[in-house]
Amino acid sequence: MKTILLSGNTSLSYAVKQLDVDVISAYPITPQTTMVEKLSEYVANGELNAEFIPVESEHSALTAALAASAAGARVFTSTSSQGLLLMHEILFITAAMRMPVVMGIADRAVSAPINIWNDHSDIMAQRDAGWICFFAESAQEAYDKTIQSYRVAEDENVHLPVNLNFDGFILTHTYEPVTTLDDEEVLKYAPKKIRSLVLDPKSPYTFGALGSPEYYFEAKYQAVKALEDSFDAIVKADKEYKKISGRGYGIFNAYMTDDADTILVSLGSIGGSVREIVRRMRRDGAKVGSLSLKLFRPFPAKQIVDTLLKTKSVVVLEKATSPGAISGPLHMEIQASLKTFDVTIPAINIIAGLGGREIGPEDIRIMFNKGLKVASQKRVDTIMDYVGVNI
Amino acid sequence: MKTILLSGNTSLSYAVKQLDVDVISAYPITPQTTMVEKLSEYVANGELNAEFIPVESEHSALTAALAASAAGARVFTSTSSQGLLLMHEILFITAAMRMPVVMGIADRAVSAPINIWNDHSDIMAQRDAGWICFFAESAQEAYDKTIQSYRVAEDENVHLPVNLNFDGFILTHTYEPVTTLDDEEVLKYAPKKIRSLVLDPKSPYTFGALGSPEYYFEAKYQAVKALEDSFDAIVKADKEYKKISGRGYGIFNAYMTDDADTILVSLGSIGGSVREIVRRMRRDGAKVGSLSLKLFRPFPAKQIVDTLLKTKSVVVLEKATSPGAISGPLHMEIQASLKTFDVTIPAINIIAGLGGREIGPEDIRIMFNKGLKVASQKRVDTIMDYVGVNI
Amino acid sequence: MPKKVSEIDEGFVLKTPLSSMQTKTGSWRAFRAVIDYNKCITCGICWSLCPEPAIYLKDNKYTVDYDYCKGCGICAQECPVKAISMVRESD
Amino acid sequence: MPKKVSEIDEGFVLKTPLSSMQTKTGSWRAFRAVIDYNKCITCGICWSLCPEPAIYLKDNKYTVDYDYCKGCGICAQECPVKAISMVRESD
Amino acid sequence: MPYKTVKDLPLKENFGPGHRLCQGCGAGIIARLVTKVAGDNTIITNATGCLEVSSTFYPDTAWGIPWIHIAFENAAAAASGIRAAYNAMIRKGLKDSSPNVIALGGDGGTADIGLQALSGALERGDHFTYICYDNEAYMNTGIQRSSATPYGAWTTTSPPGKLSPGQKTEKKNLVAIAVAHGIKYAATANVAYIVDAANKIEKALNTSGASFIHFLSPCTPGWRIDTASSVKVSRLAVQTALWPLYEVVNGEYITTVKVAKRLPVTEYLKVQGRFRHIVNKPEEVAKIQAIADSNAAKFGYGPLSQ
Amino acid sequence: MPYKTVKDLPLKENFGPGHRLCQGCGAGIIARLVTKVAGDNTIITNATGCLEVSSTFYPDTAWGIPWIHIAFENAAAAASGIRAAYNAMIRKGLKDSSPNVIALGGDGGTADIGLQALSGALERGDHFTYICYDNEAYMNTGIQRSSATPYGAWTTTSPPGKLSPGQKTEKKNLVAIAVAHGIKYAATANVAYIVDAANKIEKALNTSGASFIHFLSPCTPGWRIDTASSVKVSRLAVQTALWPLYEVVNGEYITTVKVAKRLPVTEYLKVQGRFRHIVNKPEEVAKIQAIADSNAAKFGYGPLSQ
Amino acid sequence: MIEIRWHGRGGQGAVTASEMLANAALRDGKYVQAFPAFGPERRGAPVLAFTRIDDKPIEIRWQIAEPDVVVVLDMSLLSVVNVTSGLKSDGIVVLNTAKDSSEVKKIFPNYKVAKADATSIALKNLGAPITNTAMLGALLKAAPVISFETIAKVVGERFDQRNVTSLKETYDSTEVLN
Amino acid sequence: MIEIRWHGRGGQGAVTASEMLANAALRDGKYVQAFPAFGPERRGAPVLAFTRIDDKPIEIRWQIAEPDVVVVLDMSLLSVVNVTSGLKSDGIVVLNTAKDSSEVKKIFPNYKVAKADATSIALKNLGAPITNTAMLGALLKAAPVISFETIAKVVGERFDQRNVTSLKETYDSTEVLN
Ligand SMILES: Cc1ncc(C[n+]2csc(CCOP(=O)(O)OP(=O)(O)O)c2C)c(N)n1
Ligand SMILES: Cc1ncc(C[n+]2csc(CCOP(=O)(O)OP(=O)(O)O)c2C)c(N)n1
Ligand code: SF4
Ligand code: SF4
Ligand code: SF4
Ligand code: SF4
Ligand code: SF4
Ligand code: SF4
Ligand SMILES: [Mg+2]
Ligand SMILES: [Mg+2]
Repeated sequence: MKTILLSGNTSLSYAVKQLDVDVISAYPITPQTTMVEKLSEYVANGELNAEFIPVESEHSALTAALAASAAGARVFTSTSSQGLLLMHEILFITAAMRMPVVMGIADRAVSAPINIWNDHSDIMAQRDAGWICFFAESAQEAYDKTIQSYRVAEDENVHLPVNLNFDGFILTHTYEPVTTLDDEEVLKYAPKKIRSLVLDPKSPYTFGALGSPEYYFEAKYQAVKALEDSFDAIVKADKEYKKISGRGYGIFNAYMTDDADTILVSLGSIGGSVREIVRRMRRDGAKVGSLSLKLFRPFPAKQIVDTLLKTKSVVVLEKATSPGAISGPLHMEIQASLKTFDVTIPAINIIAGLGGREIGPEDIRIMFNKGLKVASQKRVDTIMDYVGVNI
Repeated sequence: MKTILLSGNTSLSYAVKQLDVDVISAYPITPQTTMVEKLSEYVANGELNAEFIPVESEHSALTAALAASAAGARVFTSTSSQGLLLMHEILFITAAMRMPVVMGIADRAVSAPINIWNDHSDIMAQRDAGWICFFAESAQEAYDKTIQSYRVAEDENVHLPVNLNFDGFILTHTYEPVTTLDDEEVLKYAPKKIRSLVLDPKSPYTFGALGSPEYYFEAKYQAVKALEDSFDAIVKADKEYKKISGRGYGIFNAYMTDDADTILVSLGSIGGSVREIVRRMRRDGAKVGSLSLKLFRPFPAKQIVDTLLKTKSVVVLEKATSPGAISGPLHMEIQASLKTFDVTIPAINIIAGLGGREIGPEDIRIMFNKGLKVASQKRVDTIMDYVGVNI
Repeated sequence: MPKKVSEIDEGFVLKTPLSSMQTKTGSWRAFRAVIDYNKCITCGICWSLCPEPAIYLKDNKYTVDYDYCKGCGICAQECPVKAISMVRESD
Repeated sequence: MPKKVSEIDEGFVLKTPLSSMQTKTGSWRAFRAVIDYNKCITCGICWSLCPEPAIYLKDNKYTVDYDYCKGCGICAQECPVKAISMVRESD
Repeated sequence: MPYKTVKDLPLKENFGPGHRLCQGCGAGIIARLVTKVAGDNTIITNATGCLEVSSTFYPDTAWGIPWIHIAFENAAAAASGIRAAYNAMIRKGLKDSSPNVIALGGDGGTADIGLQALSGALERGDHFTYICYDNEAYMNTGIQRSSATPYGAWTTTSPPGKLSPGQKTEKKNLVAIAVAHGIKYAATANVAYIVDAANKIEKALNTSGASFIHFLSPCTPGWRIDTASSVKVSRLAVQTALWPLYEVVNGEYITTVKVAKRLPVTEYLKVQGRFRHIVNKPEEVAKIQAIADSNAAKFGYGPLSQ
Repeated sequence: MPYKTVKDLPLKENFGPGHRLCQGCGAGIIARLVTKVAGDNTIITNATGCLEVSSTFYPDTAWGIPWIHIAFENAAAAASGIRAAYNAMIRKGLKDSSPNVIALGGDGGTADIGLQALSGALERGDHFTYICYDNEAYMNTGIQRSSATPYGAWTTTSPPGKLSPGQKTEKKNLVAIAVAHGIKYAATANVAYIVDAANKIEKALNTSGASFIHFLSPCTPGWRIDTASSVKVSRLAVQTALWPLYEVVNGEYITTVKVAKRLPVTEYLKVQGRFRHIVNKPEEVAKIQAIADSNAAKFGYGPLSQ
Repeated sequence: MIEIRWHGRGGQGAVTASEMLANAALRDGKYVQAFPAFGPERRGAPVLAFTRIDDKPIEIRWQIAEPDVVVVLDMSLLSVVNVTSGLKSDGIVVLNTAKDSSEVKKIFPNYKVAKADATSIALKNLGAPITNTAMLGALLKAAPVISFETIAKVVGERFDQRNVTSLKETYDSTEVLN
Repeated sequence: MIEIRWHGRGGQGAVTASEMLANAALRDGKYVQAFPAFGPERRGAPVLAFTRIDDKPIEIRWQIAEPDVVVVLDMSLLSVVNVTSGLKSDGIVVLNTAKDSSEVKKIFPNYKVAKADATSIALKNLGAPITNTAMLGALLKAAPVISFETIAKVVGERFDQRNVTSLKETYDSTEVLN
């Protein structure tokens, strides 16, 4: 164990190196690039004994990763924004083929207009793809979650791809202290496993057959079930990781939620800033709380609802929109979850930070105040609100 | 006006011909192909004075359509499944650039496993892309909605792309009577308009600039607002169309919903079958109703909720899943809509028909019975249920 | 025929090489290839060109496997000594 | 500077050709190109090679526009008669 | 060990019967030949298309060796991934032997939607063999033009009509494009010349780095020919010099099958329904004859025998 | 009307100052030249990359003529769409004059992620000119290797290291690939030879169907050169025969700028930081010299002057 | 509503037959649907097509599980497909065969059967065994769902007079066995 | 918590400086964050970088609007960027300049100012005007947030001894004006 200064990007690269990944296949895109640069360096220097495939597009990046995984290798890829969107087709295929590919996503806004800054539109548009989906709040968490991701993805009871989201620039380019494990510890926690369903002349199997109407539904159902069932493995992996590292994250970070009048639900790097505002507003007597989600797929609906049960209003802050929908992707899912569990607590949606628009301390206060207003009025005026846009 | 035998695919082609489209850019994929084949024929024979660009992929198909639209042309494209997924990146761009591209989507399951049959996974995965999104129930409706689509897309107050979904094979390949308008009537209803923001050396404008954090949010908001605001134009276009054709569809078809104990909400070609079962079950005294949605984006949440207000339970039948989510995309949105309008009627989700799995009369009865059971128990046991899968 | 979820291997993998042989595509045939061994010079051309394959070597004789012969007629067309005839399947 | 939603043209179109001129990228410069007209033979090479462009023809003289000269030094390097010198911007 | 006659081919079938290719489909002949020459120690990746769809209709698979299909655009990228996996795993002692890696794609999956992945893999020099079975259209979706559809041919998206001669463009030259990437081995092949093809497959597999084979693949419904004549028609393609047989070794072009007396292209055109509308139009036939003549000049094919 | 000196170039600037390209960026020189030669009646489509990002930072645009950016992969497809729109609208009397349509892309947007769209447009023969400004890496994202990065060059994803010489592959030959598509005009160009380049752009625009220009575009941070020397270094690329200047008219190769006495490649390598690790390794230098020698032989460049 | 199922092989035109029938019915003022069994059709492989005809608009879109009539374009299918699967007990089997009535009746003892030697008729008229147009005639004889004139017109427009002759001769020569 | 903003030009190494400072602070047992102003950096264009140093973990991720210290690597920036924007009233401006104290004080009458002629020192030691390492010395003199030894070590590891000399000489020659 040692604590070193790493950025979100280089912390991932460092973990990937320790994990002795066999194949890396990636295409550059801001703000993910410094991650693959670092990996190229490791490979060029012989610090990581892997093949780095400098593919010609993200469609091929994920394809090559999938195929290498099918051949039995431990693989890594990463991307962002337009690159993730270009992988769209192959994302679904990777999951349904049950390949334990791990991908880092430096979340970034999607075109048009072209914008290289952070929001969550890229990953939200992939929420049906069938991947396990983590969000990190810091470089430390990005490092830890990368290691956990392999453990989960390669679990015999899981065999699913995992993506790990960390906010573009805000995390990817911020250097901060990261406490790392020793190499052996990493591989002991997430050992390489021999899978039996692999492309090998010794076992002449067929991968990717056509599923006619007689078989498709069952095949799809199997993949859907696998994702639902991965929940236990995810929780367990985190617990075991805590044992060896002292760090565990749970499926979300609930901060001062027990007695909160309003709880702000968020995803990703904003969590820490929200907690700081919670502390500040609490000092002024406002009973506010924060729930920062770490696991987005499978969606821990029950656990979220349980945490929200006693509050008076919920504010879902999200850096994404679903134009023309009743509300944003995360809000819609939380709203539906509340309804499903017969909880009538009002929940509003606040869209902010699109395309890297700064969410400052005042903005977070505004959001909490909106939540407090709903809590006291017990009524929602605007379901979907925007903070920070110049209308 | 004349009534001729057309399939879903050829009815679209016929409408596109009447609409005097300037540029068609498309790539073949089952079950969309017969549509582009017909269009090729029209162009080869001089029946349609258009350029047909036989692109090398769907990514380019939509790009070329977008660019042709930016140059001021009336354009058409179409695709399905993997092709739609490959367009993913450009879908978002087309909407945010406000291009009135019209696209026919022969809805089909997505890989893996590869499957060429119908479900709605392809379009559902595009629900954040910012397009107006229609569903047709018949070849007639596909024809009518194609014409309406141009009217709406090119409306000065809209300027957004429109996609028109019609179920693969079930509609694309079924021949049935279609009553067509005369060519002049079509162009009178949906006249070609001169747009001022086009690529023309006479107006040296820049399209597709970079939107830094200072501008991106506003730009995005503008496109989101445009989609929300398109609702009125959509309703109006349908009304005016009814005036000239006698046929109007509204935003959904609500059938025997007024006194229903349970209402089954569906999308696309299954609507007619559901209504037939409503009639049959009503004969046996079961108070069931059907709501078949025609407009999916912008999502008519308020109107749907109003229609569901008096029922005792809701069954949302959908041919798509969002693995790891609380429920399927359509159900989640309806559930969230109900919650948003403080409606506590229980709503269950039934996933069926994935990958072309037949949904027969008995299956629909089963679904209604599930709804009736929830209505009488006033309690939901399983939020997401599958019908037709062999577990 | 349709399988249960649990009967499908993870990721839809097929662990059954050549399992297509369970589908007897000889049923597609309207004509059958019949080899006249009096003429056949055992050159192997028919064998090398059958797209199925529905011709195999058995006891040094190229033999048609009617479970799979789709009756395309390539073998008959390409046989250098015209040893193969295409015979209509009975009505 | 940030604009309101209503001030942005539909689809983010910019109807302002060459509006980049509002950004005076001369501020990036650490050195400035200065032409010695005693040496200059008006060949136009500097003009043809300036990436900005920050050289224009005025009254038959190639003139540096300091609003935009980024001080790259290409013009000085390429001038066939070494008529251009790069002068450090004052501290 | 070059093949001399078809009897030198291995008996073992790794592409088995029961698949659902049409009667008389050339892709079946090619898949059999490729798997025979490559042998058991081989992994195949296959782009979406007739061969893929018809050979792996779950729970049927016609393949006796490891095979994977991912999507339409990316057979070459999949091959790169498999090769990289084996490279790394062999280095780490996790695998012991290095298999042949073969990517199979139709003309659409190769010359159009898969060209970029192919170009990337060729450029990187990844060690695999790409075999394009070229039936000259998108057949799996019902005969639409591709960039490999020959000039004048009918397809459903290049229909002859008042304003159209059928396909308007000339066939994309895949071998020339592959060769422009500096690969060490590229070749054309044809089902009517099985031994020539077998030797080329073997050479390609033995090439270090990337290799490419462009294999004409007759299609009975797509070419509108009867099911028995697919090999015969393919032979005519060679004999008319519309499909010259050659290989390109380290950039050098070598003709492998010479034709002393060329047949006029009409011999090839007139037996195929897809050229029916054109075969009696002398100007159009002349254009196609010119293509053949230029091929003949380039590859040393003999004069027209009329 | 061929250009004889730079003074023949139009004065009007359609690529204006205030853009955010680096000091000394070659792409700025190219964009200015292209817009000058093409004139007002032109529509440009630009792939994502340095030029695009730096020239249209809202609300700034450096373009004086219609310009569109859609994404990274598809400048050529966009050009096809624009051309098709004009073809149809002119036929219908909705537009009166036919503009030049130019697609601009970096080496990444052309040789890698945009190659397929380019190949499709070339194959269809769509009437437009594609100009690749080749700075030999993905510069906009911070200097990663592309398939156009030359052998041995440092980039952040081809770092020299214990196991790596820098870029391991040879530069993809874009002109050869374009020519393999049978287009009527293709050429190379260089900022140190502005008049030659201007004439080529003009010829390309006047070609019916598709045309292609491969333009070396010096990049000061990416090549690790000082900002003043980008033109000088580009000239060395020609003088060493690493960037021969030629055009290909209907398939025929014509050298447009001859070099009587070639410089050794070290002259080119030693002035660039990206080759620093290699310039003192004779085996590596020899490999690069061999590339130059082979170019010299092909394009009639003179002997090495040492 | 009457529901018809067509059995043929890839390339024999079963789908076109189902469509021509629907087209004729439409002209006769009926409501119709015509559709193939969805999926890839390979040359030689058994295929299905369907036609629905009714006096009122047809809204349902489920598959036809219990047809009123099945038409078999190629007798060789009998050994591989159960053509009477789901056929209503009072349903009709329409066969293209040269076999004699007693033989045919033996194969389908429980159904009303109609038969014609469409192959011979087609060979004679068209020079090729294209039996789909011909078998429309056999169908109409067995189940006069629409007028012969209309179907003849539809066939004539889509193909040519030789096909109409083929249709007519088959119609005339069809035997209906009960 | 102390918040520092770095002003430089693309290519001058402001981002690296912010990172080296954070690295040294980390070794001194502090909690840190170092990040650039997010966006494309072009050669010559004005750029920003930031460092946060605290005794307890840093959770916030909003931008640094009100720094405690600003470091200016290149005086030519003064005419294009307002380097004191948001600077706390008791904040410090650290300048790389050869100007004399009174001149400098005139420019920033309201702030504590530190100055060093880092360019000359760098030119002397490195043969190039690479001032980022040097200016770390000026910063430390003005605001001794961490130990000189640690920063010298970090610079030495990342670069070489010449840079450490440059750092040291700048540290020693920095004048702090109040
Ligand atoms: C992204 C995408 N677009 C379109 C398709 C539809 N599609 C499947 S196979 C095929 C044609 C394949 O043509 P080719 O590669 O020539 O192979 P062939 O079918 O002719 O053997 C098409 C267009 C697809 N599967 N994926
Ligand atoms: C699909 C996709 N992948 C990756 C990117 C990120 N990206 C933007 S520009 C660029 C590099 C462009 O390189 P090149 O085309 O050579 O142009 P240059 O920047 O060198 O001028 C990359 C990788 C993107 N915008 N879209
Ligand atoms: S007829 Fe065709 S399928 Fe039958 S054996 Fe001959 S070649 Fe094979
Ligand atoms: S091709 Fe003819 S001669 Fe040769 S083995 Fe076959 S049947 Fe015998
Ligand atoms: S120094 Fe550079 S930017 Fe300035 S005028 Fe000269 S070439 Fe132009
Ligand atoms: S290059 Fe030199 S001589 Fe020529 S115009 Fe410029 S300053 Fe004058
Ligand atoms: S359509 Fe052509 S390529 Fe496809 S299976 Fe049939 S014969 Fe083979
Ligand atoms: S990085 Fe290179 S190509 Fe990009 S703007 Fe700077 S100099 Fe030009
Ligand atoms: Mg094909
Ligand atoms: Mg580049």
